Formats: sequence, C-alpha cells, structure tokens
Amino acid sequence: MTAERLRAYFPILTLVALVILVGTFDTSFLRIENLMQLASDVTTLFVMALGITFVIYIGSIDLSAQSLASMTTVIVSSAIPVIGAAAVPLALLIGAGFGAVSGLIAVKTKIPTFIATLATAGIAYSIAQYVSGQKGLSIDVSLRESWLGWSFGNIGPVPKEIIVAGALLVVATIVERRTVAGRIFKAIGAGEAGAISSGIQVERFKIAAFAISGALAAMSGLMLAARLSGGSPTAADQFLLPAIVAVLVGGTPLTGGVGGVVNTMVGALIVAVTRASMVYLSIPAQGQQIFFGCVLIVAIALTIDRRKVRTVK
Amino acid sequence: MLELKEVDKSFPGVHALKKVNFNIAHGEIVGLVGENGAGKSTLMKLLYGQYQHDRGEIIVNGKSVRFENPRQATELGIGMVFQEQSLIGNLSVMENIFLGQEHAFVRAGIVNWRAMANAARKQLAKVMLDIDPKRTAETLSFVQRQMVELAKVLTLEERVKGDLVILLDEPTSVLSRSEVNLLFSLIRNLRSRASFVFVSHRLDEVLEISDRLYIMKDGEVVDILKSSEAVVESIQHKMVGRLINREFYRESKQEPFNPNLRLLRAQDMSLTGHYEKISFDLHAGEVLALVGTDGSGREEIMRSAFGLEPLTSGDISTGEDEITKHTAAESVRLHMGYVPRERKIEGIISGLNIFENMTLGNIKHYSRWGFLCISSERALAAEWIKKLSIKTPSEFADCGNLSGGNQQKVVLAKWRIAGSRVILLDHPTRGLDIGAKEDVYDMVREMCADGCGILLIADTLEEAIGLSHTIMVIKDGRVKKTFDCAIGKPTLYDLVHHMV
Amino acid sequence: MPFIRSFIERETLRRRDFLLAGAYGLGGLAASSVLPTKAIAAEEMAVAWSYRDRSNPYWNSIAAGAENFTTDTLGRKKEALTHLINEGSNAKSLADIKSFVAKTSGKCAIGCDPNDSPNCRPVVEAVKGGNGYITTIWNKTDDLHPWDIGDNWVAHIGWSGLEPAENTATLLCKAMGGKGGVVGLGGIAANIPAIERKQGMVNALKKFPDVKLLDYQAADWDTTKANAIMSSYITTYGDQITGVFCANDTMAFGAIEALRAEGLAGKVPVTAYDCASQTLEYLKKGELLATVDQNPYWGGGVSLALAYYAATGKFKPSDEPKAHREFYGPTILITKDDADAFKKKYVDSMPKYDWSDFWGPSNGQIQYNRY
Amino acid sequence: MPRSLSNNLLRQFVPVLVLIALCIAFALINPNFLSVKNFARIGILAAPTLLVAIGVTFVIIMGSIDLSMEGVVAFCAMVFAKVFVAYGGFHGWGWTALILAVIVGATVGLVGGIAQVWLKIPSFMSSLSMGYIGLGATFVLSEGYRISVEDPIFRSLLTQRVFQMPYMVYFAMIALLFALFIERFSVLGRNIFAVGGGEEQARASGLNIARIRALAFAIAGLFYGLGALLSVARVGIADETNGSNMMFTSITAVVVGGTSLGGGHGGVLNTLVGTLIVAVIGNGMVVIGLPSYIQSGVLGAIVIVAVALSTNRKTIRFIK
Repeated sequence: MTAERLRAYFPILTLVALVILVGTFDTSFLRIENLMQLASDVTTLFVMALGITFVIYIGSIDLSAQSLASMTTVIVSSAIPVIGAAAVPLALLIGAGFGAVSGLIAVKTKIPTFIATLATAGIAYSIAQYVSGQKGLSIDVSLRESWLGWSFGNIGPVPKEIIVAGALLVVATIVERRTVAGRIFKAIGAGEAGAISSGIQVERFKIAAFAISGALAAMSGLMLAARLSGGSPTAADQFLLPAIVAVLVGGTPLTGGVGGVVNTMVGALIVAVTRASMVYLSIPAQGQQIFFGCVLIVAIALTIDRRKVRTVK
Repeated sequence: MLELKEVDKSFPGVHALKKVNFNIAHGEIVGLVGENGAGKSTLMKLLYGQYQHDRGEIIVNGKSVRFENPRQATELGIGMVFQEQSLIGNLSVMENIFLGQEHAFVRAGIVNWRAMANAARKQLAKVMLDIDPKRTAETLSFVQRQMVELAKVLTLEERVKGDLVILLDEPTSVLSRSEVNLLFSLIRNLRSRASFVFVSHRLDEVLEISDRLYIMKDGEVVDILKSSEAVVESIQHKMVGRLINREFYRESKQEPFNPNLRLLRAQDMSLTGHYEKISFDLHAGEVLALVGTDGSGREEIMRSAFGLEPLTSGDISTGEDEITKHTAAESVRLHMGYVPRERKIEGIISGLNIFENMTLGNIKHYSRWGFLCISSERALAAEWIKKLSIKTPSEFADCGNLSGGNQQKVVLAKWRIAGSRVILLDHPTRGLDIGAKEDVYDMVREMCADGCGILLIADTLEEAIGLSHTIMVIKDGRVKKTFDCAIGKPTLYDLVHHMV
Repeated sequence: MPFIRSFIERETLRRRDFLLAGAYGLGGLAASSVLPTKAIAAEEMAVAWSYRDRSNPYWNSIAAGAENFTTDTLGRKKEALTHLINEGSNAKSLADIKSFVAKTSGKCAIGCDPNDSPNCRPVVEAVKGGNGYITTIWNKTDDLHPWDIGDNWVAHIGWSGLEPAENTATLLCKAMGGKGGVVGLGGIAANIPAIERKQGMVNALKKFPDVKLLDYQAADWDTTKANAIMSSYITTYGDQITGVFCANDTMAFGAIEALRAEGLAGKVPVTAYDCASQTLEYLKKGELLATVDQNPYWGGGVSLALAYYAATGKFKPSDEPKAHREFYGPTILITKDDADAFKKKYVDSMPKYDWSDFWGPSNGQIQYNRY
Repeated sequence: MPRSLSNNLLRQFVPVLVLIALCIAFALINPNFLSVKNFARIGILAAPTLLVAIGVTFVIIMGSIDLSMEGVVAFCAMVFAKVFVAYGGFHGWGWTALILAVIVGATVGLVGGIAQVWLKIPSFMSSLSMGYIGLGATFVLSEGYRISVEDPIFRSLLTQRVFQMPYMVYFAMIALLFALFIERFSVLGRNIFAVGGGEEQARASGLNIARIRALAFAIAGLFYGLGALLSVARVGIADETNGSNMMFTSITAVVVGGTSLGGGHGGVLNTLVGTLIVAVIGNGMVVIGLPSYIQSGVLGAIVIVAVALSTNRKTIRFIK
C-alpha cells in the first residue's frame, strides 16, 4: 500500500539517487553552477518533451516534434533578418499549425498517431530543407541579441534558458491542473469512453493537445536557434527519442491519464544527469550506449505505475 | 454429480449468494430462473471457476473441489456458453473452437488445418451450423456466434472422459424460435453424456426444456419445483417474491407528469439489425420505461437517443428543436444525460476524483475564461456528497475506488449538476444493494419533481413497474405494447406475457 | 491564493509518504557512498576530444592521433584522453563539453568538431566561459573567428574541399576521356565540406565541356543511402553514366556496391574523398579511381596539441598571426599507383609527428566566399 | 452487412492497389522504371528491410511495438562479419557465422521480450533500450572500425543472378515463406494473433501470455538477424550503420501494408506489399528526378494517403 503510494515519488527519488551517486564519484559535479549548467543544457530537450507530454497524456504519441524544432530553427534564421521580432510568433504559430494538422489527420482519418505524426515529420523536414536551401544558416549576432536575447545568456547567476523553461513549466502546469483543457485531457487519457459519454468533444481537444505539442516543439526550436545563433534542417537531430524517454521516465505512461508536465521535468533531468554521468564516471566511448540503455530499463521499471495499466503491451 | 452446499459469495457492497444449495444429477436439465441481480450469473461463474466461493463447498462426483480458474473446471468437464460473446474476432471459427488445444492438430510443428477444419466441422455439425470453419469470427452473425460458442464448449465431449456439465447463460436471448428448437433438440440428444444448467428469461422455454427448476431471488434459492408441475404465473410470483412493497419504489412520491411540456420526441427511429420504427414522447416529470429481454433492442434505442449509436432513419427532437447531429456532445448541450449500464467504463472515469467526475458534464460552467474554479467545484462536490450520503474520505478520492452504489450516485450527481432535463437511465440499480437502490429511487422521484423526464431501462420488471408512468414493451426491436400506468399499473405477468 | 492552499493541503496529506521518500533517498546515498570515489587530479591538465561517433574510420584516426599525443608527448596512459561522443546531436556535443569543462574547472584542453556549423559559437563561448582551451575543426560559420573570441579558442582547422575535389574530379573526367555523364553523391547538404567538395567538382567540370553532370543528390555520408540512390541513378541514366563522384568514401562504397550488383564495378570510374583502410583496398582493386586523404591522424593530434600548449602557456594564441589561428590542414591525393606507398607510410605505421610543429604541414589561411 | 463485407474485402487490397498505382505513375514519368533490371534493384533495396519488417510484424500483430531493430541488426551484422572473416569465410568454418548471427538475433530478442514481460514495462521502452544496448555492443565489438566481407561466395548473394534477380531476393523470399509458415501453420504464430485479438479471452482459454510475448520478440530478433545478413551482403561492409533508418522505415512498411498497430490484424504478406511500396517510392522518386529535399515530404504524404485508404473507420472507436 505505502509502496504503491510511494510510487508517485519514484521518478524524483530516482533522480536524487542518481545525482548523489554521480556526486559521490566526483564531488565537483555537485557544484551549484555546474548543476545549473546541466539544467540549462537540457532546457531545449525539456521544452520539446513538455509538448509531447500533453500528447502522451491523452494516450497518443507525437513523433514530429524533432522535425518541427529543426524546421523552426531554419524558419527563424531566415525570417529574422526580414521581419525581425515577428519571426518569433510566426514560428510558434507555424509550429502550432503543424501540430494541429497532425491531430486533424489522426482524428479524421483514424490513422494511428504514431504514423500520422511520423508522416508530418517527413513533410516538416522537407520544408526545412527547402527553406534553408540545404545549407546551415546563421543569425547575425546583433539580430540574435535583439530578437532572441530572451533565451540565452544569464540573469545574474541564472541562465535565461532555465528561466524561460521554468516559466513554460509553470504555464504548462497551470494549463494541466487549472484549465478546462487540462481537465479534459486528463479525462480523455484516463477514460476516453467516459469522456465521450459525458458529452465532451474529444476530437477537438485531441487536436488541441497536438497543437500545444507543435507550439512547444517550435519553442524548443527557437531556443535552439538562439543557442546556435542559427539553424539547419538537422539542428534538432537526436532529440526525439530522448524527449519521449524523458516523458516516460518521468512517470507518464504511454496509456496516458496519469503523470504530467512536472513529471516530465524530472524525467528530462534524469536524462540530463544520466548523460552527464557518462563524462563524470568517465564511461568509455564504446560503453556509453549500453550504459544509457541499462539506466533506461532500470529507470522505467522503477517509475512506471503498473496499477494504471491493465495489460502491459 | 454436481452439488453446491451452503455456498456463500459476496462482492464489495453486494451479498450475491446466500447459503445456496444446488444439485444436478447425471443427464438432468436444470432450469435456473430469477430476475437480473438475483444471483444466477454469479452462481454460474462460481461453477465455471471464474469466481471462487467464500464459504460452503462445491462437490463434483463426490469430491469437494475449489476451481482457481476456468481451465480447472473445464478439465472436470464443466463448460460454459457465455451470454456476452467470448470469441476472438480476428481468429477463424475453428481456431476459436480449439483455442488452447491446437496441439492436438500439430505434426512436427505444423498445424494440420485440414484436420482441425474437419474436427471443427464435426463440432459445428453438432450445433447444426453449416458454415466454413475457416471464416473469421467477426464476420459471423450474432446467432452464429452463439452457436459457435456452444460448439466450442461441446469439444468437452471428446476432451473429457466421464460426465459433463454444460452451463447455458441466456443462450436463447438472441435466437429465433426455430433456432431455439434446434438448440433444444441438441440438448436432448446430449443428455446421455451431459447434464445442463439452463438460464433464461423466457420462462416458457425454461419449462419446455428443463426437468427441474430453481427459482432464485436476491441471492437465495426461493423454490425448487418439477417443470412438469410448474405454471408460469406461479413462477413469476415466486421470482418477484415478497408482495411488492409500494414504498420501496417511493410510489407515494409519484406525481402525474405534465403532458403539455414535451422534453423528448422520437419519430420512427430505426437502426438496421437492432430496432425499427420506434416512436415515443417523453414529458416533464415522466418516467418512461423500456421493457424487454436482453437483445430486444432497448439498449440500442437509448444509446441512439443519446447519440452514442447512429440512426439509420427517423429523427429525435427535444422540446421544439430537432437534433441534427447525433453526437453525445450535442445531446448534452441540449440538456440530456446518460447513466450507462457499463458504469465503470462509460459512467465514471476512474483516475479522476469525485469532483472532477461530477463537473465533467458542464465543466465550462465551473470555469472562468477557461480557468477552473476548483474551490467552487470542491464545495459543490462536498455538498452533493453530503446530500447523497456518498461514502468517501474526501472529494479527492479516485472514483475508481468507490463502491458501485457511490459511483452511481456520482454519475447521477454529474447530470443533476449539468442541469439535464432528460435523463436516460440504463440499468441504474444493476449490482447495487438495497440501500443504494432506494437512494437511486429517491433521486428518480426528485428529478421528476424538478420537471426532468426520465427514460428508463429498469434492472428488474418490478422496478420498471414501480417507477414508471409509462411502460413500452420492446420485443425484437419493435414496440409490442404500451402501458399507461395512470390507468392502472400492469402486473408482472402482463409484461412478461408481451416480452416472451 | 486558494490554489496554493489546496495544493499545500494535498501535499501535507502525504507527509508520511514523504518521510519514506526521504528514507529511500538516504538509502541511495548510503548505497552510492560505499562505492569507491575517484578524486580528480587537480594539478594535471585534462585532455579531451569531442567528435561524432566511433563508427567512422575518420573519427577513429582523429582519436588515434589525439591518443598518440597523449601517450608519446604527454607520457600519460591512453585512457587519460576523454572521448566526448556527440552522436550527431548539437545539444549533446555542447552539454558534454560544458560538463567536461566544469568537471575539470577549466584546467582542460579540448579538440572538437562542433558537429554542425551553427553549434560552433555556443561551444567556444562555453569553453571561454569555463576558461578552458579548445581547438575546433571543420564546422564553424564564416562570421565567427578565433581572434574575436580570444585565447580560449586557440585555433580552427579546416580542410579545403575545393582544390582536392577539383583534382579528383579532373582525374575522373580524364579517365572518362573527357566526355560522358557524371552522377554525384553529396554529403549532408548543410555541411561545409559537402558544399565545398561539390563546388570543387563543378569547377573541374567547367574545364570539360563534353562532360555532363547528370544528377547530384545528398546521400548524407551514408553508405546504405548512397547505395540506394546510385542504383536508382542506374535506372534513370543507364549507360549515360560514365563516371561517379562521391563526396566521401563511405558513400563511394555504397555506390561501388550498387555498380557491383550490375556487374559494373571497376568499369565505371568512381572518385571518393577521405581514406579508410577499405578505401585503399578498393583503390588497389581498381574499383575506385582516386581519393583524398586529409590525414585525420595529424589533425586529431595537432588540434589537441594546440589547445594543450596554449593552455599550459607554451605560446599565446593572440600573439600569433591570423594564418596560425585559422588554417587549412594538409591533403594528399591518392590513386591506384601510390596506394601501396601510402598504406606503408600512413596505415601500417603512423609517421612520428612533432606535435609542437603546428603550422608546418598547413595549407595556408582559411579563405571565405570563394564560390 | 454484405456491402460492408465487400468494403472490407476491397480494403484488404488497397495496399496492392496503391503499389500498382505508384508503379504506373512512376512509369508514366520515366519508362525506365518499368524494367526488370530496375525491379531487381528495388528488390536489392527492399530485401534487408523486408526481413526486418517481417520481424516487427509479429510484434505489432501482438499489439506491442519493437524499436530495437537498428541496434540488433547492427549487432548481428558485426557478430557475423567478425566471426565470418576470422574463420576464413566459406573456405573455413566461417559459414557457421551465418547461423550464429541468426541465433544471436533471436537471443537478443528473447532477452528483450523476457525483460518486458518480467519487469512489466511497455515494449516501447524495453525495446528502445535493447536498441541502445545493441548499438553499444556493436561499438565494443567493432572498436569503431568497419569490417569488409569480400568472400565471393557470400557476395554472390548480391552479384549472382537467376532470372535477372540476385540471389538475395530469393533468400528474402525463402525467409518470407518461413515467416508465412510461422504465421499460418505454427501454434505460436496463431497464438500471437489470439493475443493481439483479445488478450483477456486468450488468457481465459488457458494460453500462457507471457511465454507467447517473449517468444514473439525472439522471432522478431531472429528475422532481424537474417536482415542483418542481407544488409551486409548488400554493401559488403559491416558497421554500426547497417541498421540505420530501419526503425521507422520498417514500421512504416508494416502499417502501410495494412497491419494495424492495434494488433490482431494483418500479416507478413501485407508487410511484403508495404515494404515494396516504401522501396518503390524511394527508388521511384530518384528515378523521376525528384530533388532530394522534397522526397521525405512526398513519402510522408503518400504514407498518410495509403494508410487512410486501408483503415476501416467504422470499426475503430478510439485512435491512439
């Protein structure tokens, strides 16, 4: 009983245990500015995961986030010189639009979201390549300062990325726990049949969830573009699976309904620490993926709440 | 050969079987009748090893046994034909028949389909079903599925030495008369080998086929009699048991409804394969009961009315305005509320707590600019918890952990909160204990008093009679008869007479 | 704020769980504390190389060079060199480098390929922030220069793809007898080398008016992808294809195997770029016409050496001319004839390099906007 | 009833129709597409993917998902190459490596399956982790260097042809028949369908679900092993990229072929069609000279259309 109730805390506990573990190997890891650094590096991944959380929360999945983020870096890099600040909302809008389209396709044609989003990902990638002219683009330093300054550099000791990500987390948490949309997402994830017979327009809110995911993917793209002061069609490569892993390890199962954005923050940090630990524990190059794989299995085995999932597929 | 002694079984909130004694001799056909919730299905599932009994003992061929799972029961020659379909849709008929026993047909790792097909044909021949055993189950009609299930059970003949006991749970509810005859001749032919327990709502059929008759009521065996001596009316009275306590259904609180205020009108609703040309009006303060056997189409009628099932023709309107798009969302917008039979799946959402469930019906009303007013939600929930005396630690409790009765109260509260004018109750008291039932009845009356109209599919006939102003008897998807209770309430017999 | 209050109420309900949680955490602490803790040698200057992955011989030679510097010159164990594998992820590349700088509190020298040209700025800025020393190779944007960042970014080494690609392409056209059709397989389109090498080929084709470029598509440095595209080329152009230009050797392998499937291996000349051991085999078999070696072994060693000696104050980068802060590495054109010689000199036994002679083999300062 | 039935029947053939339509379309734009030689090329392109896709088909029919193929294929390829070369190819005992690779694949799959069943973790995560581990193990073996396999007998899979088709195509076909056998004529194969169709009822009929799940993953691994062999045969080199892009390609192929991710429906023949569709698109887009940057977009669009056509909206209540 208590063990089951305790389970809600397993993600955070796993994180704490990991940090302590690495810390005892190499105390310099525990230096506050270092931990802060660690956090700021994972922000782009986290923001993407944040979006994906909403989709997984309703029991679907979004594989287009990575391509959307890459596309955004390209769009921003090429748009900023022309339209300046407007590029930022534009990018977010495009992201949200793309997400909504994925949702719409899935809902209307009843294609599993796994495939629908995979397909839209391909489309996004093509657009990115076309817009970029298949080159790496760079944003002029001054432009970057003036339009993307909000997402890099520090305020005092704190990296702005952390502040931005933190703000997004707060907003997402409010959306999840304090808004009608959040409540309905939870209802859909926990019991779609019940939600339908309660007269909820499930399809509409599913599309909304995908739109949010798209917008946040675009957001992570923006932050990436700011960090790289440029963009390329492959800028966000290797983001997707870690992002999904972050969501799942955080304790939001693929079946949806439980967990949420705060869990995802923990999950993202777990991923970050795991990666950093490879440097700190000086895991040999060949061993790193094996290490990551094993940590993954252990982490998920610890954090998943089996009561919520009847048959584990 | 099979005997139950003082068997007791209870579920949270329900005492399903009370000291039941039951026995069946070799080659005997025993009828088992009783209203829904009388404990028939529980008894069957005990015999089949799906449930385990709490007290008492089950004796097979003189040995006391305790089945941990259906497989053990099967090995002792006890098989069950389920009321709800238990075939796997994407598998072929023969695979369904021999699921779990394929190894009998394997040579050197290769499944010999021809052999299995032949064996399957043999089984199908037993039930006079002439279909290609290679057909996938989902392409079969309801009737065919029912027969295949029977055929699947009859594999016991080959598999098990010695006597068999075959449990038939409502096997005839979806069958036509001719098919019923077939089934019966089949059963008679098998008597040499097997004894049967036959559960059905159709009393005439039970009397026709069975040697002895067990009548159950509220988890107890109230009478055992020889079919040859039994008369339908007497049985019905025994099924109903105690003289209907009028107060049980709060009949003193039953007010005449307002015929001038129509809340819902159905005109010639039809859904191919389920029901045809159904028309009715529902007025403020009226309880309209749809009465019929399972599979008579009454559930579909209700689900169509709420927009969960489509309409092939006909139309529905609330008060003045026509319902154009048939979706649950639209119905709720037009102040309809549905209390489904599948409470755990469609009624409450487990994983959401009480107030989250309660306000789901008109969540917008408990939010400002899309932001929830959780404090007011909680206040509201607390209020309803007190009002309906819902047993729960707090309004934060997960609805999945509540007892059936309390879950039902939450669902009802949801629609009351949503301000629904038309309430569709599908087996509202299924599986509830007496106290919870009475609470539900109170709410029904209360809702009528508030000018709601209620479309009811009652759990028992007496419940239908007790609660309703109007009763429509549905048979094979058509309205067989309509009773206006204002003139005088029909007796159970009147209803059963038209139902079967 | 009722929200906060209700939240706190809920949390306090779970106080007991939380105590248990604490116990769990302490358990983790206990478990971890029994493990041997490794103190970092603070006095030693840590060395690391950050590159894409271990699946590519190019990066292995880079690592080998760096390891040689670590062992022979610094006289440490091979393991003293930390490998930061970015798996093609900008974020990971940056994160790893930051972690490493933080771990060594700035006492570190790093050789690095930023993986994606835009990623160069954040990397060098991060290293500067942690006061470490870094030499980058390959990927950086044109508007970014070491002398703008300062001493912490010691130097950037590039390998001009232009002239060598022009040379191989010229050989290709000659082998084709100055006429016919060429198909090209390019790298990831956004990568600088991919762009330069394509440009080099285009320049060469200018000299041969009768040689037509039939098609040029990106195969993303990927053998399998190159294989698929090549076979499609054969369908589209059939006999028109009399020469194949590949932007690196891994793609050339794919192309040659596609030709082999048609029994054309060795009949249609193919040029590659870079030089793994297999590449030499293909050369000797005559299935590959020519390739270019960029001596990654030297690049890996010298870039680390630059960072190291700058970090230890052996020289001050800002005193050096720009030609010493941004310069091209050496390249060697290899054909069938000198394959064996090359193998003997560079593969079987690596030449002894004086790692402190940074600029000797250099091909001059990096130039921009040449195409 | 009969009308919807005929619809279903039609729907089953949608993938084939899509395939034909694509071929016609490409052929109209560039007649060269419709040459036996080109189909041979498509065959070479599709063969390794087909085997991997067949493997994952079994898992998907069961209602689970497998994302480990990239790692497992790379690992099997590396094991094969190392052993094969070390023992002197077909002149020595090297040929045993062929069997070894398959065994290794099956074992890795089994381990992943058991982990999934025992730890009760979603196959999505367990298989993903197995993928990472597989890649890592590949590095450990290869130390980052490529192994080239030049044994002429082995390479004859690519170089030798019968009826203008290289051996590897026939190899793939034989493997397909084997898969077909498992699907249609083995108890395990049928039980996999049962689990996918209704796990509860299957359990009620006394099937050992855990065992079936683990074995299904083992079968998948076995076919990944076979796929690895062909991927080495195709490029003559074993390295970590042998499995690259196979994850999404193969799953796409399976779904485009008409096997539903929900489980219970479809089969390896669907997967054959699906793989061909994907391969034809890949080959055709280059053949008709589509610029490389829009190719992934076009692929995405076609996939949506193909799957949309072959899904029966009536039967699906929720989409996941």
